[in-house]
Amino acid sequence: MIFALILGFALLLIGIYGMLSQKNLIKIVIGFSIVDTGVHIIIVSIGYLRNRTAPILNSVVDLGKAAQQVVDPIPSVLVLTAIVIGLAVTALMLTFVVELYKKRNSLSIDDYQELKW
Amino acid sequence: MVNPIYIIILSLLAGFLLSIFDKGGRKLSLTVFYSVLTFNVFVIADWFYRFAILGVSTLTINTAGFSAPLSINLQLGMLESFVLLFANLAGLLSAIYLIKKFKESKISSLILYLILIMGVNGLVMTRDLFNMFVFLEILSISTFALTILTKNKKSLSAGFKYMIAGGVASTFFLLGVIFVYYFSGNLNLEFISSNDFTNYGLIGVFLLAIGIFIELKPFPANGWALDVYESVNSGIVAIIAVVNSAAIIFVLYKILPLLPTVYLSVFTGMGIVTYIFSNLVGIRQSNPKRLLGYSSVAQMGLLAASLFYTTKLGVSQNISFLIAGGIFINHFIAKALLFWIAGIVKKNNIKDWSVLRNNIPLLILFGISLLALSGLPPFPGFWAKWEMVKVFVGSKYYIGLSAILVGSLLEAFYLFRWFGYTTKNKLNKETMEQVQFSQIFPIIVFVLILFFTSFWIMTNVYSLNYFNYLPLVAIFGMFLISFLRSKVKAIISIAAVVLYGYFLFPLGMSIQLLFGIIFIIGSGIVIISTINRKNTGKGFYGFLLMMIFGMGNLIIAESFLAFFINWEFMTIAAYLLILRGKRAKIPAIVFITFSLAGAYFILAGFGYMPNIANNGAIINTIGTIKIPLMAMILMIIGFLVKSASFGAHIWIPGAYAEAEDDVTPFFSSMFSKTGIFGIILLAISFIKQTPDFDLFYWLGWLGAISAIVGAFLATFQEDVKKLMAYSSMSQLGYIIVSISLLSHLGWISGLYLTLNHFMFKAMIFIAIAGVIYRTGTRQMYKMGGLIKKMPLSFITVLIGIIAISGVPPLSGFGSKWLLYNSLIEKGWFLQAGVFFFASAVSFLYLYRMIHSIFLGQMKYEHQNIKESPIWYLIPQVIFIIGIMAISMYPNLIIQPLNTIVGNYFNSSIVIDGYNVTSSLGYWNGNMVMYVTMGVFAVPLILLLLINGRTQTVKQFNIVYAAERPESPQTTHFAHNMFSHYYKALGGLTKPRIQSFWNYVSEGTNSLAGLFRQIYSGNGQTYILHIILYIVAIYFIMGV
Amino acid sequence: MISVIIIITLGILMIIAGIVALHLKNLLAAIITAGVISLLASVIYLILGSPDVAMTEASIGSGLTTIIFLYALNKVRKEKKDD
Amino acid sequence: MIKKIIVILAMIGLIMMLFPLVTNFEFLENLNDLSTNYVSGSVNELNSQNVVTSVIVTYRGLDTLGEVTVLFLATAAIGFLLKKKKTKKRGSSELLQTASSFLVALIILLGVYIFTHGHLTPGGGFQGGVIIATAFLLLILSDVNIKFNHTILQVVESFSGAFYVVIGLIGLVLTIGFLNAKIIPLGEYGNLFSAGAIPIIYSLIGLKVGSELTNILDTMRGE
Repeated sequence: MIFALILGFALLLIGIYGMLSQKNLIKIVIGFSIVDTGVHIIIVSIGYLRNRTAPILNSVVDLGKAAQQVVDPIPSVLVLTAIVIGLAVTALMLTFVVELYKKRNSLSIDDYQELKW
Repeated sequence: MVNPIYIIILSLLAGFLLSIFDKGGRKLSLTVFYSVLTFNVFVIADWFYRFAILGVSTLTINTAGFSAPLSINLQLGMLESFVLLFANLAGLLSAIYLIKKFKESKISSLILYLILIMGVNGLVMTRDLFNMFVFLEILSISTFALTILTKNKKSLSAGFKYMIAGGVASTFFLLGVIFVYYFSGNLNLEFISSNDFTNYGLIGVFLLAIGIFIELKPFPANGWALDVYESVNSGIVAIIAVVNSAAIIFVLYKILPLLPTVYLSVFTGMGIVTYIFSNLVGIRQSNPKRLLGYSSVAQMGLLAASLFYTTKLGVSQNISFLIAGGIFINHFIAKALLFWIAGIVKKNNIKDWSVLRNNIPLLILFGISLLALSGLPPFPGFWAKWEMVKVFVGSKYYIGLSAILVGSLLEAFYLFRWFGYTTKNKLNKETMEQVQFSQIFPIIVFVLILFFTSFWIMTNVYSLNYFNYLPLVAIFGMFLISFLRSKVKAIISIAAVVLYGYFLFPLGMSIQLLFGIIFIIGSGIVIISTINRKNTGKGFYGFLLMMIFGMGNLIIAESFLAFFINWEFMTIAAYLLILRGKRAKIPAIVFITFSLAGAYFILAGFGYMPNIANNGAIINTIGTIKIPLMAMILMIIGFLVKSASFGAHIWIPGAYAEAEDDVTPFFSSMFSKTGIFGIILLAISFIKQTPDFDLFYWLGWLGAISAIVGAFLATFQEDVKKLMAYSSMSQLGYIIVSISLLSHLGWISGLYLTLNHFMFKAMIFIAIAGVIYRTGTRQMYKMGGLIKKMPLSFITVLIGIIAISGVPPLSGFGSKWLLYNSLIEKGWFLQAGVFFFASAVSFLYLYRMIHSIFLGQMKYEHQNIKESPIWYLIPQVIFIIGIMAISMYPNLIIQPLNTIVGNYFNSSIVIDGYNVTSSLGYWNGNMVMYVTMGVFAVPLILLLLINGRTQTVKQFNIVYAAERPESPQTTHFAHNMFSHYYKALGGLTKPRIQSFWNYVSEGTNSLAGLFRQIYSGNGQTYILHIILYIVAIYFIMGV
Repeated sequence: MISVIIIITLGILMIIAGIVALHLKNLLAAIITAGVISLLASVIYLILGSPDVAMTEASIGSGLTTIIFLYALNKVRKEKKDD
Repeated sequence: MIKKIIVILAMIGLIMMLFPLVTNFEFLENLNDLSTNYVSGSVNELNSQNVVTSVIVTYRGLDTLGEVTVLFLATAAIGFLLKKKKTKKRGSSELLQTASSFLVALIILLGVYIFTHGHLTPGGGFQGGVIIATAFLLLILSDVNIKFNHTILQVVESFSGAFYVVIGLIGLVLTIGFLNAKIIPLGEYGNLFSAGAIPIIYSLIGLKVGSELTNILDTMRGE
């Protein structure tokens, strides 16, 4: 489904733009999670095959011709892993944001540039 | 034999259960923690032994009971086990380094650390792309969290930037993985081939590669990494800089087969850009950890470039392993060491590192790490660079070649500067904290491994002749006996030099013999003067012997490689010797920068060299090959730096003057001759093979300019050692010209001059050392009238300057006579004119020296001064005897030189009794001696007769008026002695070359300042850099 | 065909939500909007034949992540109040 | 201003870079060999209805182990970063607490159902785990003063992870490969007790994920 793929890329770009343009640390993390969602949609849509069902081989699917009836399971598998990893990264990022805020009372990324050159 | 998957299993089990273990006390959890890390090391070491020594074939580990591509498989082979061995070892050692921290901090830190190491193991072993992503995330998340092991504002904000950048990079990697899957239908590297990707399919590969490449911190998309290096705990940074990078570079290595050639070229270029620019920016850096960060980034760029390039060219496995492996080990060990040391020193400015002097063993380890990181022999980085240069030249990749050499120079510059600050900056009364054994232990282990690999490469890869180890043996040996008294060590050193000469030197009439006399016998004699030292610091004789053996080995080196490593050994030793001087911080850095620049020219030149038969010393075999013009030019430049020729002479006054006084003779009379030796080496090939281009004509001009400029510069010096330094420059100019003549007579005069210069410079410098030792100053106007107090030194200097200036009757006259003869014979009249003029100028400075120091009025404070110590006088006497002998009986030297040079040219002189006849005339040294003695005897007798009579003086002759001017120094005749000449000729001595090099250095500095502006410190800007970088690379590659 | 229309509609909604989430001044609203994107994404996964992913996205992507965001925001606000 | 322009340029570049991936994209007509093998293998070799589950738990079991590890790391990292400070706050109404305890039991049951049926229906350990965590979230929300027994949470978290590894290890000891699900009989296709060790592994994952996420939520709650 090409629209899903386009949607995925669109979200990816929106997220990146958000990361590049927003000053607020939480907004940047939101941008990052939108990028993640975009990538996940891209992955799933790559595994999509027309007019097929989910790769769950219960009574709906003819076991003998299963391979002709289901969508590609691999992208789903990858996305499952990617989602959990994305959660972990996002959670860690937010923890950093909270800790940073405790140190300096600011959420603006411009306030954290004492390390340079 | 333990299945390597147990590393992952055990680490995970321990990781999951550590918090439970911790309930039983931190001791228990720490025990588990360290046991698992140790277990990892042993498992991998065992496998490495199997692959490397027993030749077991690569191991594939399937999971889940299925084989690839259905399931994820791991692979452990020679390369994997090699990388993992280092990674696990560094993991264990850094954990030991951090033990104090781990005892105090939350149990989570242990878990994170353990799993980080597990992630590295998995990342290196896995063959599945998506699994790589998972392990990459494991590695990243644990690293992100560990960045705040010491939690402060800086490490937090650095950690956040790191996370964002890492997140973006891994997003691209994941996109790459999925598109690679889409196009190839597989995730396992064994089943994906580069043929699966055509046209836009390549974007998938591109995304994959760029994701990993960003993780390698390419310039300029690497600001986040530098912040991390600067702010994070040293033990963790050591892991990030070496272990993480090792794993990531290995991932890159694994996906290399998928990349099309054009990617390889572009990525090579990007790696090299990273190398040169990171090092450039590094020179402005004063924070040690950030400095190391720049160096790390640079090294990873170099490593990546070497991987890409060797893959692109399809270089043989062994060579590419030597290059990439060498850079890898070198960076890995040296960087870990330096970060660890930085964590112990805890100073945030490299200028404050002088505190390290309170802990000499650590200072030595620090020095070793710096040398290794600079890519000097015998450390692994050197061999890698050597092979890399050959590959680059072989494939005509000149831009890359020059970029790498310039980058290396910049890197060496800031590292040596750092060492200079550490050893020379003022030491405030601070003391260092007590260093924990757990912190020093990892450092010692890594240094041992560093040496082990270095020697392993030397013996097993290059099978170098045993004598090439002597410089290193010398420094180690002297280190071991450093507890002995200084005088004992001096005698041991002399004995070592004698034994070295006795066993290694061929006695046949050859150039080898001549230089052997200079380098070996000369050194042996000059060492005598150092016996005078009451107390030498540690290492002095070690450095000295290293330099002497390095010089000696040049003569008998059997391959270009052997020649070059000894060249570097001797340079390092010379640097360390200069650095011992009290105010030698700046001169030493100038010296090493110029020397290394010269060495890199030589290195590049060697890259062009055809293979040479490996039988006997290269000085004897070089005639059989034709050296390409380019190699010739590059190497001559390198050699000229060492002999301080015009243009590269600015290191010479500082280095000579600030080196300790009894060390300077080594530099002037022996060390500078190595450049001459190198030029002779090239000239031999030049005359045996028909040259395309008369390079030596121009070299001759350069020599002439050096001679005259050196003489002028010497004339206007107040500092006696600087004066003699410029005099050396001038005299070496003479030698260069006569060698450049490429004629029989020219070479005889050249070699004769060389020998002559060696003797008189050694004795003058020793005499001066004695004078400075007694008077405590180098400024000539602060001395005067010392003839009465130090008559023997006066005689030495007198004989020396007669020999230099080339007036009869001493040997200098003979050499000048030969020189003018050969110049005229060759038809170089203009050059002869220049020399004539230069000789006249040299009278000026020689007169100034002897007059200011020994004649005139004595200073009040010198009235109780004594003659030089006996140890200074002995070598002087030996050299006087030498000079007198060859002056009286020139045939002693002319005859052998005739034979030696006869190997290369047809003879053009006739030697008959005491007569030497050339096409232009004859010279009878013996007769000249008698005649001159007669000429001098007459006025001497007259003077003796009239001396003692009273003299009447006019009223206005203030010399005898006993009036004391207000500022005695400025009215001293020796102060600004030739000011009227200066009005006329001073323009010639304006330090134009000095200002040129100042511009170069300022320019480099401001360039560095310009480029480091991009590191604004803003995390968002860094992401922008990454995105722009990706886009830019994409369009450069034109996918 | 219906699925195509659903995807297009959802897609437009998600893109708008994405842009809005980044531009909302109110962080709370922004976080909720971002959560909505994930929720809508899970519907798309369902249409694309990946119910497993849909479940995961709904629970983790839109549920848990949003909660963690809210916690973080809460903490930041509390810090603000404390000072 | 200049920065904004550069950002926009970067975005345009990015769009140009990714554009060909969309415009030239063609959906495949058939499954590739690898997926076909997975689909048939799930039925024939593993007796598992849900192909995604069988791939996750067995074929790509190492990924999943890694995934669990990532979550574990995140828990550890957040625990490492955040300090827990306790401040008393007013409790919520008793009615709400009672109601939520009742709901919590139901929700946990749902979670358990989901991860034990991972090989039959959509969902599995991760989804089930999240649902269990949601149950605890409900508890947290209804009673801000609630304290979880961290030891139990930790024991569940640690041992479920450890057992997961040990189950993998059994396969290695039996020399049929790390994380092999066939260490116990495959059972009858479509039954709860089928697909070898898949339900067990998924249950362990469910427990681990559930306890980890609860831990994260509890840590983030902090006060």
